[in-house]
Amino acid sequence: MRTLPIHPGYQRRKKIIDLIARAIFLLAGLIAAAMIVLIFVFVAGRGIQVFMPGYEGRQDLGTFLTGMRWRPDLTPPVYSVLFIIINTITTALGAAILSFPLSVLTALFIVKVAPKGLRVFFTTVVEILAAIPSVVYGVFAAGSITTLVSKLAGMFGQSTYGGSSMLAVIILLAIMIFPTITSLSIVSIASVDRNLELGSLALGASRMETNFKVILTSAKSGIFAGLILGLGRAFGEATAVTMVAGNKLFGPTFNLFDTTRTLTTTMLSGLSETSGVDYDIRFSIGVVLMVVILLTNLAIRLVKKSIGGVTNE
Amino acid sequence: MDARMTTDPMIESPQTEPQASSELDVKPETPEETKPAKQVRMPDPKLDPNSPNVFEVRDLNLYYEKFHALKNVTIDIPKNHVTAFIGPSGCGKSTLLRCFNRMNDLIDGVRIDGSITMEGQDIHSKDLDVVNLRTEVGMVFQAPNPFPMSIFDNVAYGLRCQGIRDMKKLRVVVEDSLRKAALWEEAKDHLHRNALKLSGGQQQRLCIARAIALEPKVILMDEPTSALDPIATAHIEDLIEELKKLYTIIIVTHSMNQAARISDKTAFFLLGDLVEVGDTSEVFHVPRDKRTEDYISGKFG
Amino acid sequence: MDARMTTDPMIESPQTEPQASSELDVKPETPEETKPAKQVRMPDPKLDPNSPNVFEVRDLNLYYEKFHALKNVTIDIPKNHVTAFIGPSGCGKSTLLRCFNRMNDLIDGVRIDGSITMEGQDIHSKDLDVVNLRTEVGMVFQAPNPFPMSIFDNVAYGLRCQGIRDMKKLRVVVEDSLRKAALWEEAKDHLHRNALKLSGGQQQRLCIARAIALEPKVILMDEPTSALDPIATAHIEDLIEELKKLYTIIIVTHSMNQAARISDKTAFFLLGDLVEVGDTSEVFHVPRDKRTEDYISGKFG
Amino acid sequence: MNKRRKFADDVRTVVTWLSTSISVIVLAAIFVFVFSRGWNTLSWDVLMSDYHPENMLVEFSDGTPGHFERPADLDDADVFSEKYGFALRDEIDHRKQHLMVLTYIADDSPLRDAVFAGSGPRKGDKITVMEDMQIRRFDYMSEARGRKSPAGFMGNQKTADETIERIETDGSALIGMFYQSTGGGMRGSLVATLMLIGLTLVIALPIGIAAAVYLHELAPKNKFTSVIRSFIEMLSGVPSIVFGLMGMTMLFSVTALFGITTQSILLGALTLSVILFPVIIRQTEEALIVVPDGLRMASLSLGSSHTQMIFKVILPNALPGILTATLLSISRIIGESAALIYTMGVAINDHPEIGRSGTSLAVQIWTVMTGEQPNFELASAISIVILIMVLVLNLTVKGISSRLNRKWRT
Amino acid sequence: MAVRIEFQRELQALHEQIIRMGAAVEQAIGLAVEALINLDVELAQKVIDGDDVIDEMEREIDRNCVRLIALQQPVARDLRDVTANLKLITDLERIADHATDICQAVKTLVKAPYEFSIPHDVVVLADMTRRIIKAALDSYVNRDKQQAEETIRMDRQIDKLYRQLKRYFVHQIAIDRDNVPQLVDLLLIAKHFERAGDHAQNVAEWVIYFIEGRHAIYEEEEAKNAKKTDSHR
Amino acid sequence: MAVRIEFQRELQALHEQIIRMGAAVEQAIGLAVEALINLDVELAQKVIDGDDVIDEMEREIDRNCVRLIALQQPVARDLRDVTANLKLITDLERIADHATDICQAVKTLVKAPYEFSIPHDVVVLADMTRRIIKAALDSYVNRDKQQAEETIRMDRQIDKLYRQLKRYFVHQIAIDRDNVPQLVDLLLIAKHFERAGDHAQNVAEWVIYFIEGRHAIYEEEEAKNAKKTDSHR
Ligand SMILES: Nc1ncnc2c1ncn2[C@@H]1O[C@H](COP(=O)(O)OP(=O)(O)OP(=O)(O)O)[C@@H](O)[C@H]1O
Ligand SMILES: Nc1ncnc2c1ncn2[C@@H]1O[C@H](COP(=O)(O)OP(=O)(O)OP(=O)(O)O)[C@@H](O)[C@H]1O
Ligand SMILES: [Mg+2]
Ligand SMILES: [Mg+2]
Ligand SMILES: O=P([O-])([O-])[O-]
Repeated sequence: MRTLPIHPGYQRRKKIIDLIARAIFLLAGLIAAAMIVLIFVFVAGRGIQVFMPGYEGRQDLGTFLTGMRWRPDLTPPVYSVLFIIINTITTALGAAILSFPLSVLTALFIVKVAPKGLRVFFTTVVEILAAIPSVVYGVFAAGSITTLVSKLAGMFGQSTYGGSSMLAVIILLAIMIFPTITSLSIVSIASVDRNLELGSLALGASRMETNFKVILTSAKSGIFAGLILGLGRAFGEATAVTMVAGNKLFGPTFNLFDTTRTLTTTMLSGLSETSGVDYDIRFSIGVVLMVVILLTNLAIRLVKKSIGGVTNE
Repeated sequence: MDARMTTDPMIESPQTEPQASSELDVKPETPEETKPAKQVRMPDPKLDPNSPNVFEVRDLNLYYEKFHALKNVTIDIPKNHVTAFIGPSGCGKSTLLRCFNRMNDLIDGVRIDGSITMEGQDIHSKDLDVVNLRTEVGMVFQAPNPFPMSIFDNVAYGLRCQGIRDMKKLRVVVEDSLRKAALWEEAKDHLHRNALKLSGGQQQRLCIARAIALEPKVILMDEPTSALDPIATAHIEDLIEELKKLYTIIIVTHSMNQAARISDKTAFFLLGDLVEVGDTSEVFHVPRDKRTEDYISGKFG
Repeated sequence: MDARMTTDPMIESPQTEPQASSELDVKPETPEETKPAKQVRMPDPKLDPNSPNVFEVRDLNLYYEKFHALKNVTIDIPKNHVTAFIGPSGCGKSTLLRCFNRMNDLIDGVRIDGSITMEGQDIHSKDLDVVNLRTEVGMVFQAPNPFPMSIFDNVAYGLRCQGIRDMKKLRVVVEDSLRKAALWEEAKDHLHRNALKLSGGQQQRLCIARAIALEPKVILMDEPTSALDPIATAHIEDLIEELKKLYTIIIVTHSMNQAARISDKTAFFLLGDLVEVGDTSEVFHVPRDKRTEDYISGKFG
Repeated sequence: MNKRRKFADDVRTVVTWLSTSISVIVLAAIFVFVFSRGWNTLSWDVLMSDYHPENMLVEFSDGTPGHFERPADLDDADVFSEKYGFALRDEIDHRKQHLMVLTYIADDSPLRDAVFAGSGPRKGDKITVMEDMQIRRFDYMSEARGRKSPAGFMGNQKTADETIERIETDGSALIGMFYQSTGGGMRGSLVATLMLIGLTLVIALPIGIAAAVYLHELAPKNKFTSVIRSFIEMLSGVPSIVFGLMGMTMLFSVTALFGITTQSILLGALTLSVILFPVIIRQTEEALIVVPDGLRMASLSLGSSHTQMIFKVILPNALPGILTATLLSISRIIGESAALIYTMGVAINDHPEIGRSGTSLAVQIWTVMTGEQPNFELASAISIVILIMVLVLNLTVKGISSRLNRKWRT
Repeated sequence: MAVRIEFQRELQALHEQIIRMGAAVEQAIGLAVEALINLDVELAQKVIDGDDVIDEMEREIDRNCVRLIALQQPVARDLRDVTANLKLITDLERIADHATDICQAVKTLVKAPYEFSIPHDVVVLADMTRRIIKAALDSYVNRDKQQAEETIRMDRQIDKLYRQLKRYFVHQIAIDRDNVPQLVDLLLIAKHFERAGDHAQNVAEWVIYFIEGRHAIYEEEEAKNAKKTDSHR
Repeated sequence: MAVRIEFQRELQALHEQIIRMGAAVEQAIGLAVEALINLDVELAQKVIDGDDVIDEMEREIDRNCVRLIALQQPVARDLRDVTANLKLITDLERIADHATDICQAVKTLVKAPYEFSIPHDVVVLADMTRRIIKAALDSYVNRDKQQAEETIRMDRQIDKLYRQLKRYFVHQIAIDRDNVPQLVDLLLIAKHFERAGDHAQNVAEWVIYFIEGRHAIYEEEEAKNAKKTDSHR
């Protein structure tokens, strides 16, 4: 009945190829997904090792988590991270507080306010900022932010260790997470249904009223996603921060002009070691870092839910 | 009588001498009167604020950059009636609709000439505040577009933009608007639920309520039901029937059946031309123009 | 007669004793006949490969996870006729349509019971190759979706997937299919232009041509004109009228007018139930069910 | 609109203008800083030379003196040797050390014809002596003492003037010289970076793309898939320094299979591949999402198998997205530092090999910045290189994606 | 919640118009009967003058029906409703026409030079006609199938009576030469009543069509057959 | 490129059906005239039997019109087309009915015990009726407004002739006592022709409605007024 010259042999071949290809695709997916598990297994495994009995130079988990000193130079060395955690969180939050409003306003400006000619320019600025690698930020921070901070400290009658300070870290991180939050905000603001905007304008709202009342409200969830991503970057940033942190050896830092120490800078210090406690303890910090990031994400989600009121979901 | 389709090149120039424009004018010899500059800027003396028409469009031409989207359109929109715009895709229906609340201002490269007056006032004049115009001329869009806020906030939005903060007043207006939009019964227990949780038809009614809250004179609707299923569509159509007692409604629709069902007047457009306008029953029963006939009976050429 | 709407729980179980199922059956005592396991897997003896129906659906139930989307649907699809599925949004029209070429396989969590036979063969049986089924049952979607390739490649796509590479043969089939889809005249000079450059209506006809190229027995259409303007719609409707001479067509439509205009049989669904099925003129003139009546006349409840 | 509304509006507008200008200022500051510090340092030599200065002992095959004219364009500070046809200049380096730099060599100067005279396998190889070399000492045949004598810093001469005078007046022939190459270059890191890019892409792209295709086209919508999906998502939230830790433990044992016992470029590439999985998968998936669902349905309903659908319809349409993913990956590889510090080491290697440690450009910055004396000039110079590469890549991506948008709009 | 309120309202308005027209027609027939019995020329003239109003009513309803179809595009019951209306008003108008014709006849009857009396059976026929029209309209108002069937049966009584009357008049004309014009007019009047009854039957048939969606073929057929064999005998 | 081909085809089919029905009706009237002139009982019976076919045709066309409206939802010209058809077939059917009634009368006429001749004017009336029906149908087939108007004017001739005939019969009955039944039947036959002419006029009016979109009120009115003042005089 059919006139088409369809070969049954071809169809069998087609089927077999299909099966093989599917298997290969599945395998790739599995490999990619397995990585996170492997990271946990290997990093945590190595990190816990330090607290296990039988480990040479075994550390006490309680001291590690609650102490306020990091003195690998002492004998026996003292490793404790509570103050580091506190410093990490203060710097990251400080950066977020500085950066978040600016990012959102910038994003709004770029998408909705800027004259058409300037829009591309500003977008490119943000994209370039996002593309700059962190070491370059580090060089910049070590060379100029530190100078700025030490001058500022001078005005307040304070002194700094060559500008390396908590404030420098905060400013550096603020600059670094700015493009992250901004570009996500741009995406979510730009993807707000144009009909909503038209709807608002048609109700006699002015442009700016529309932007602040309707656009930002609608883009909320994307903007918060940007914040979470930015904070993640602030927590995880290592090389640049190391260049301006100053690596304080004890106690949480509350003075903006005092040096500080974050989880990542700690992990990057004392690189010459390749075995022993001093080496393995970095894995423990890695675990702590991941836990901190996880908890912060949860906290932000909670905050978002409570201040969000009406949500998009 | 209420729709002139012929191109009348005289309409823009003053047809009467300034001296004759009003019998109360006792000083025909004042220097202002004789200044030619003044004469050019004078409003058309024929415009009558008490006319039965809300809008009078005269020789409107609209260009998108080079593209001539509306050609010499002259049409009157009668008060408290439903006027439907029909025509094939791209004929300029939405474009004309957007002229009435100057939403075309938002599109770059739009050039307009000819005049549109709303109750006698030129809506393109410098004195007229666009934002105010838009509170007087509400608009409902093709896809329901409630703001991602609560139902209450959606309806109160326009009022709050006007600086009204008094909750008591807001509550009264919100209830009233929802009632008029036939949504009160369904929504009264969920006023603070997210508007996006409503069904498509309810969302569209919310959008109508939102426009009503500002007590507009006119409501523009651009294919308000094309995203809805037949039942939700029927609800909206019933609502329009109710609303026309209070408001003037202009509706663009792709569905000739819908235009037939709900409108009092129908205007048929083709490639930017207003081909025919008249009472809906006339247009659908004895259209005057062969092109209208062919279009509404679903055949072309 | 050709559509049973009542829920008949007996239909799946053999209604006649095996011994009585055929008069040619001379060995009623064979051991195979008495094995209960065999009886369960036996095809329904009533299925007739020479019946006037392409599809026979019996007591079909379909679940999306927990959601019961089709309830005991029993319907016959007659050969070389246009059968329309109508009903409010979410009633399961598209779901049933997708059953005919097993596109539901692509959706996770779908569970089906009951049987669908195509010319006597159960389309869910293990022997049946889904890929083959889909070449026999073409499908056209709501939004025109030509591949971003040339017009020619679009039409040749299905054939090439079957391993046909011979350009001469391909050219013949492409021309033939485009002719049948009433697109040849418009497209013959641009066969190697990108299909996305065509207008919406032309794209949809291209999609039909693409399906025709595989010489299907049935063409399924899921709201094929809902993205088109009235004129393009009218063209597609005319085309369907032509195609029904060659193919069996099942069409889902939101527009009752469209169902009325083009279909021979109409099936009305409500919340997963097949409420009524019958000749279109009957259904639209004297519907048997009150719910059908209310739905097609645009009122509910 | 009343006055109050208008005022509130204006305030809002000004605030957005201000906040945006801050970002421009910051970007400008970064560029001004990096370029002002690094631009003078950056030259072809810096790009192409080794980082570690190299000491060289050479001998000239024919060191007999001739007569040379002092070229007219020679600076006054340059001291010219009329017998041997070269010029020297006194300079002071950033460590305040005095050094003599070779600024000119005449074409037929004996210096042009030198062979390696140190110990080792290179002994006897021809060496091209070039300008800009730091001369530590000359060996010459002393007429006074009748034997090979040194002149320069290892003799008693402190300046170029003295040195040239010494060999011209005292010497009968030039025997050889001892000099140091300039160093402070980035060639090794550049090569290592290129190797890293190549290796990483070879590993990460196929797996990433295939995984994306699996997730988006084939995976059933069930618990298992959503777990896989969220695992991959979580991967993108892990800081790169933690990937470094993972590289050190887990992937180290993988490279050990190839007989590699130290940190290595291969280890870095493996680690980066893992870092890039989520990037590539997301980018590819984004490209897949853009492909309208209708095309898939249409393809299947025309009797194609899933594989045919993927290769004939989906992937061709996703190609620009995949290209984007590649370019973004390269940019990320160039910029990555923390993870590589752990897995490739921080020691700058002028002769990188896959199985050995080395630094990428970014890590080299880190190395020179965290040394005893942070070398801002070199760090800035490398930063300029990195910035240029990254900018070119990102702007290309931008171009591609805007082209892509246009394609789907028409 | 009912939808398409506007359409329902318009349909309702249409029904009311038809009921008004029905009432006018019923009244016209009633008045014609009265004019006949009392030989009241003035009343007869009133009916004749009123016919224009009924004609205008028909055209108005016609227009409305077509407008409703064009604008509201009804289907199923609603469409049957409108089309049945469209058809049955033709019959109503025709009944009014017959009333007019009767009144015209009355006007000439009155001019008769001789005294004469209206035969009782004519009065009975007139009354039956009035009743059948009322029954038809009632069945329409109440959408009552039984009543409509009843109406159709009533018409057979009328036909029978008319045939009797015709025979009577033929006989009478033959013997009463003086009154021939009057008798002929009376015969024609009877004929008009009979036709009016026929139209009432048609109305009832349309009512059944509206309710059932099918033409009341059986009843009609039956009636026809009965007529065919009986009439003019 | 024409669209809605299917609808155009169905509309075409509908027209053909109506033309066939028109032809049947025309033939029925023609045969009735012949049967009358020749007093041919067999022919008369044939017409009577054929009436069922015409009735069925009407119902069939009715169904098709309603189906077309329900399924194709025509507007403007197309809708006027369908509704005009819906209405005018009522008149066609009625003409056929009158033909049947004439034939019934012929059957009784034949049974007359006495010799008698058909008055020439009756034959003229019959012929005029046949012609007006033909004219009405032609105006329908050709969608010709002028012809339709001509048809309407023709009906006034028929009415006039009928009134003359009636006066003649009244006179004749008074003097020719033996032939009263026959004369009464002939009078009724004339009446039937007159009515048939009326219906033909209605058909023409529907044709005008279809072409113009308005009821041909003026002509109708004019005709009515003329009738009102003249008839039964
Ligand atoms: N922003 C714009 N820039 C350029 N041309 C435009 C723009 N908006 C509309 N047009 C053109 O103007 C013409 C009229 O557009 P409009 O949207 O008014 O049509 P429409 O009648 O509403 O069609 P539809 O039924 O598809 O909505 C179209 O040809 C369209 O291509
Ligand atoms: N993939 C799915 N998963 C879960 N539920 C689904 C899925 N697809 C459809 N449904 C549900 O099944 C029901 C029937 O869907 P279906 O798409 O068949 O409706 P429909 O009649 O075609 O409606 P429409 O006119 O809106 O296309 C709906 O209630 C829908 O929510
Ligand atoms: Mg539009
Ligand atoms: Mg569907
Ligand atoms: O009114 P009729 O002509 O049908 O008796």
